[in-house]
Amino acid sequence: MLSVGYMLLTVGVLMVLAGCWCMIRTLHMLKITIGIEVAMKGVTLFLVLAGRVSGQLALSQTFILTIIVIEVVVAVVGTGMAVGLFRKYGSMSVRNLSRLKG
Amino acid sequence: MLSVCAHGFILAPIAVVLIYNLLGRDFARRHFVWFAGAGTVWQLGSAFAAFALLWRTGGGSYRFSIFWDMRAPGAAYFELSTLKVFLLLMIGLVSLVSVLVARQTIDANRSSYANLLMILMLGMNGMLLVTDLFSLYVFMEVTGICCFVMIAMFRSRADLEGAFKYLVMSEMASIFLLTGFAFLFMRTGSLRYEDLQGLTATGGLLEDRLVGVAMVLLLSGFSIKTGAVPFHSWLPDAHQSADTSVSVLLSGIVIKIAGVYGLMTVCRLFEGFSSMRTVLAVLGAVSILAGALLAARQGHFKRVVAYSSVSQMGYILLALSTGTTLGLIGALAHILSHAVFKTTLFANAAALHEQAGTLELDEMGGLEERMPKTALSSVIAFLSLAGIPPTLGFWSKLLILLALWQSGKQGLAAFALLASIFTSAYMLRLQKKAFFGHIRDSLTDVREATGTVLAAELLLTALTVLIGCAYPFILSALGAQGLL
Amino acid sequence: MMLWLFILPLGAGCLLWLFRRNYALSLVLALGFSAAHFAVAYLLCQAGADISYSFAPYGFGLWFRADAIAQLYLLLSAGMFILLALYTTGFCRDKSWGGAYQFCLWVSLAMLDGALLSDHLALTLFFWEGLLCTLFGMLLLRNTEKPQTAIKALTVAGTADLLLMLGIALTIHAAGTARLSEMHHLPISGWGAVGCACLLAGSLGKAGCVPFHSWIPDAAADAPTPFLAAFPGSLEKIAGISLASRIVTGLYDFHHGSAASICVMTVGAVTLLYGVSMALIQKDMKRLLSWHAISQVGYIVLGLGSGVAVGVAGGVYHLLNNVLYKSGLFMAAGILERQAGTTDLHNLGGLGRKLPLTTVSTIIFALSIAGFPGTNGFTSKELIFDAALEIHPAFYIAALVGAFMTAASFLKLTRSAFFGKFAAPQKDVREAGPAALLPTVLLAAGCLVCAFFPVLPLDKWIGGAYGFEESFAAMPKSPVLVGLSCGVLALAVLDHVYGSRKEGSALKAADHLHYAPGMKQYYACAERGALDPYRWLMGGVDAFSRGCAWVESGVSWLCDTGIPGAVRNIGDTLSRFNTGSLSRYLALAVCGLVAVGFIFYLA
Amino acid sequence: MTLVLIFAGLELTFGIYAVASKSILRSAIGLALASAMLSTVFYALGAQLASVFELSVCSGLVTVIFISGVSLSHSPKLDLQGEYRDRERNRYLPALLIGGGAVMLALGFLLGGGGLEFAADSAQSAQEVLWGSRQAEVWGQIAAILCGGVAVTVLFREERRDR
Repeated sequence: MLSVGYMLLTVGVLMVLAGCWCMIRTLHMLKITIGIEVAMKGVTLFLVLAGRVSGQLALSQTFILTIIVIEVVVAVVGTGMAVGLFRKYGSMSVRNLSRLKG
Repeated sequence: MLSVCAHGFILAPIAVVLIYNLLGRDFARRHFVWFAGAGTVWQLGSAFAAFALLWRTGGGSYRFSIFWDMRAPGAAYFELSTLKVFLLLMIGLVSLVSVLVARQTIDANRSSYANLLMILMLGMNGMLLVTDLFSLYVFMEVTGICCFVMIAMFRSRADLEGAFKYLVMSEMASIFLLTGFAFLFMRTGSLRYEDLQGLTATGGLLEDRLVGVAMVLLLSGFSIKTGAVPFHSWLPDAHQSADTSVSVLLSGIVIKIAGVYGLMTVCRLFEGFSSMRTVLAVLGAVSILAGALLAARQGHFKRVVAYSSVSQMGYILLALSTGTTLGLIGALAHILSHAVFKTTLFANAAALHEQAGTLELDEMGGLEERMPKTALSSVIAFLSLAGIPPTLGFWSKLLILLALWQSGKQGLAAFALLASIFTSAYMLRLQKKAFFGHIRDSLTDVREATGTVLAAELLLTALTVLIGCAYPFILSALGAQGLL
Repeated sequence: MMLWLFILPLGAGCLLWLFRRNYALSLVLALGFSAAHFAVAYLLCQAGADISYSFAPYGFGLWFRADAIAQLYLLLSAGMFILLALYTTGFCRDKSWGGAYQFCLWVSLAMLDGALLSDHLALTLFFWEGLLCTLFGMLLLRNTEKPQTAIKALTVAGTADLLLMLGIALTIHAAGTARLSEMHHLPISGWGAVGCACLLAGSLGKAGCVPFHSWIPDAAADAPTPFLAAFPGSLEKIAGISLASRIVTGLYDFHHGSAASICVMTVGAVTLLYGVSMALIQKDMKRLLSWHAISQVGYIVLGLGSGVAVGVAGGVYHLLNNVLYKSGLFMAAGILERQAGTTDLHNLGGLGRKLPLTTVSTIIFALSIAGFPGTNGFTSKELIFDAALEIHPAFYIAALVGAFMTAASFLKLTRSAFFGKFAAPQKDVREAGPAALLPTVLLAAGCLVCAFFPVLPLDKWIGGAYGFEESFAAMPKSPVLVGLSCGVLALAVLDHVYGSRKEGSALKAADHLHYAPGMKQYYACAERGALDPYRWLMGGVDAFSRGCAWVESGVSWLCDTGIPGAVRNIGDTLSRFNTGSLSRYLALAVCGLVAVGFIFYLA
Repeated sequence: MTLVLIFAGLELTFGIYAVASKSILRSAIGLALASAMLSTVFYALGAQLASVFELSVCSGLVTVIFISGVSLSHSPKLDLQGEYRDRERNRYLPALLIGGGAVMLALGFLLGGGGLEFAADSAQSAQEVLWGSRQAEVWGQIAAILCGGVAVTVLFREERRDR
């Protein structure tokens, strides 16, 4: 029988996989940002799990608080850029981002 | 004295930001150079002072904390060491050049530039000063976000595109790093450097496997930040799209602090994992080659220079892969020379963009007779990049080659030497297309760069040559410290 | 005193070059200096049988030694040179290249003296190379814009000298010393054998032996006649044969019947037959004579190679005779060229009455070279026949065939040039001036002297120099051999009569041999140059240079196109891969992660 | 502990819904729900402070940001356009997730239950740690917030007419 910790680890890994998949495959820029957030959910799960496993839950909580703050800022910046690009192209598609290449 | 300098690294940027935003909007816009300049000059001066003080005490370290008691168990603290102060000095230098360039290139968003530059400096200072991997990550993220915003703030299509790509790639790096930290944390219960030192994977337990996975993730994450091949894709886009004053920062210092310093820390902490050095060697070699090959066929001045950064980061990774003190010194020396010549080239790009109105290589040509000083500084930067004595680049490459040779990686040393040919090739192409040959009709009324951009170019060129000439003394001083 | 042997020719060369415009003065200078040179040589020979002179300051040594052999050749060349100088001065009158030619000639004399006298192999080599340089210079003089002949000579003789150099190095290695006087009968085995072979090839090649002969006929067409008289006619042969005879008699342990001896004799026989067969069909006097110059070397080599005393004596005596009559023939050819304007036998005829002295001399030379009984050539040839028969009958038969062809071709030459009808443009041909005529006549007289008094040169000089006990002047001993020789000569006369009857003219007397089955193909082959080793060499050089050019172009293609193209293509591919698509960037990063993982766990 | 696993499973479900959904609005809501489930997991694991922040900030503020982003860009109806081809491009997502899960579970069984037993917690509370010994993070958060402020002013500003 698998331990709870390992099950949580599995859930986290699947979250990260789903988030990365979303970043790689999705064409919608806001959704790419959402993908980042989904992967970050998985990472925070890892951290709280690590806190429980190592017995340093308080420390891991401080980490999570900081990550949440950064997550918000990243979401803001990502959304801002996506909106800015929408204003330029009239579309959220990441396919428009091909001016810089080579 | 040292404590003033040390506290200043964290507090001074915040103070500048606070004071700057209290002032009137128009006043702030008009005088942004002075505030940003004051912050960078303070950084430069205090880094110098701290370097001198630390050097005199024999290269020890200085621990401090701000408002907190650092003697509490498990408390995080800040630490200064010679290596860190050297990198702080680099930050000050590159930021100063960026401000000098920005005075002429930036029109809109001046106050935002000043604010973000200060926060960026704070982020990079924090990355260097902290003694905890998680704090390192936090400040790295701050650095990253400042860069995204600085690239995106002009909101042209290219700006936003480059910034968005950088953001997503950088977040991927964050995910890798945080996962790696979490796995480490499971094993150790702490992420402080002193608790992590000496950690090795003994094999067997899942936690130990996770430590190995964590190593891979950390290496990959910091490699994305460094821009090593194959994690490099964001770098040329971001560099090309950003305003030149921001490109100076990105290429000159950000990729080195956020990426290379991170790798340096990881290497130092987990010396027991020898396969890490193999990874770095492979990444370095691939980066050198692929960066040079890609640089050789780009049509945009800044893109060539950006790919050249990829290639040069490869040299630094090779130096780190030796794991010796000489290798570390070689890496630091190359960080210095790369910072100097790459900022020179970007300052040239700023001058060209301002005077000739274009950075497409096909639209340039023969500008040497119109812009002799810019051309001269560009050629000297090229010599330094190609490793021709007595410029800075020669010495740092020499140190790297020596380090590789001494650590028994003769093949890699030969490879690095041969790859210099490619470096020369793409730089020669750049110089030829931009500055030599027949002048185009559309460019006949171009004039020499003026003001602070020219000043920055000349300052950096002088540094390249003067430090290059003074290098034997530097090496003998290092030898006297027993570091060589 | 030995130094004067160098100072005099060098000084004379300079002076003659300076006063090249003044004919009378240069005549006086040439005569005076050559006579003085002869006098010095004579005094040197009188001074002692074996004198040496060494000059070795600071470890750099010059060793000269005039032993009996060197004295013999020295006197021969010095004496010969008086006539050559006289003839040359006369010939070079009013020629634009005359001064430089004189200079080269006199320098060659100095070089020859050095080559004969040096007692150190390195020094020998130096003088030989100097001789090669002057040879090249002289051939180049008249043909500066068409230097093929000079280059051919340089290549062929240079190859011979290269072999000589190798031989010298190996000989020094085998002997442990470089002094000639300290080498006695080195064993022909191991490196010594290779050294001996190279040394012989070099020295015989200098004398014009096959396969180093091929420049001589070409030079006959291009070079001035005094050159032919001086070099293929006398000086080169003296140089080459003197060294070869030293090798055969003292330097190496060369005894008759050994493999080396057989090899050398084979080379001699081949040279003899090839030269004489080619000479037979020539229709130009100079070319014909030059082929004979080659074939006569064959006789000498046949004699020397036998390794028996009679053969060596015969060879050296034949050299002496050859110098006399072959130089004389070349001089006569020069007179014809100068007076009649051509040496092409088609355009000559009936000159006997116009040029009586020349004609008489030529007939003497021709009889001598053909070996008619009673001439000096007969004596030396009989000695060589004797030696050849002693080794193997095949060599004897080769020698007889050579004699037959020589006689046939000289019958053709003399009859078509001096007898018969006048050719059209020769109405007002007159006898040449004394500067040209005198040496010719003197040489003819020399031939007669040698014919009537063979004891003096053969026994006293040659026998004395080489230390032969028996007397060869009383030859021929075997009446059978003499009879055979005479029979061959008679056969040649008959053949000539038959040929000229058949073809209708003396000139075409040898044509029936030329177009005989078997011979025809052989000659066609030779005409195409298929038997010319120089062509082979050049073909090889050409192939080699084409190979080099191929390699070089490959390398330059690699540098100009291949590597940059590969770099550009790789760069383009990498660059095309970077489409600016964010998904691709991220996927690449994930692939990078996997790769890093692989490397991490594999390392 | 079963509760933890149930909520974790729900979190994963909502996370996958956020990724796979065709509508960006539903994606944002799915993210918010995943966040809320994560905060429940935190709570069940004893990380109350983190749980509160996760609930308020991530499922609240972040969702607000995304939804404002959606409204700033276009109406939700536009999401139905086939431009982004979500269904087609997400075709292999289930395969990836099932494969990844299977590998993880197989690894866990191979390693005998996987370890990762929970340890006894130290007595410190999160506040004590954060305010007592993690000064660097505090400075970092200050910097990040400053940065976010500047970003908001720069990026969300209406474009000037003259540019």
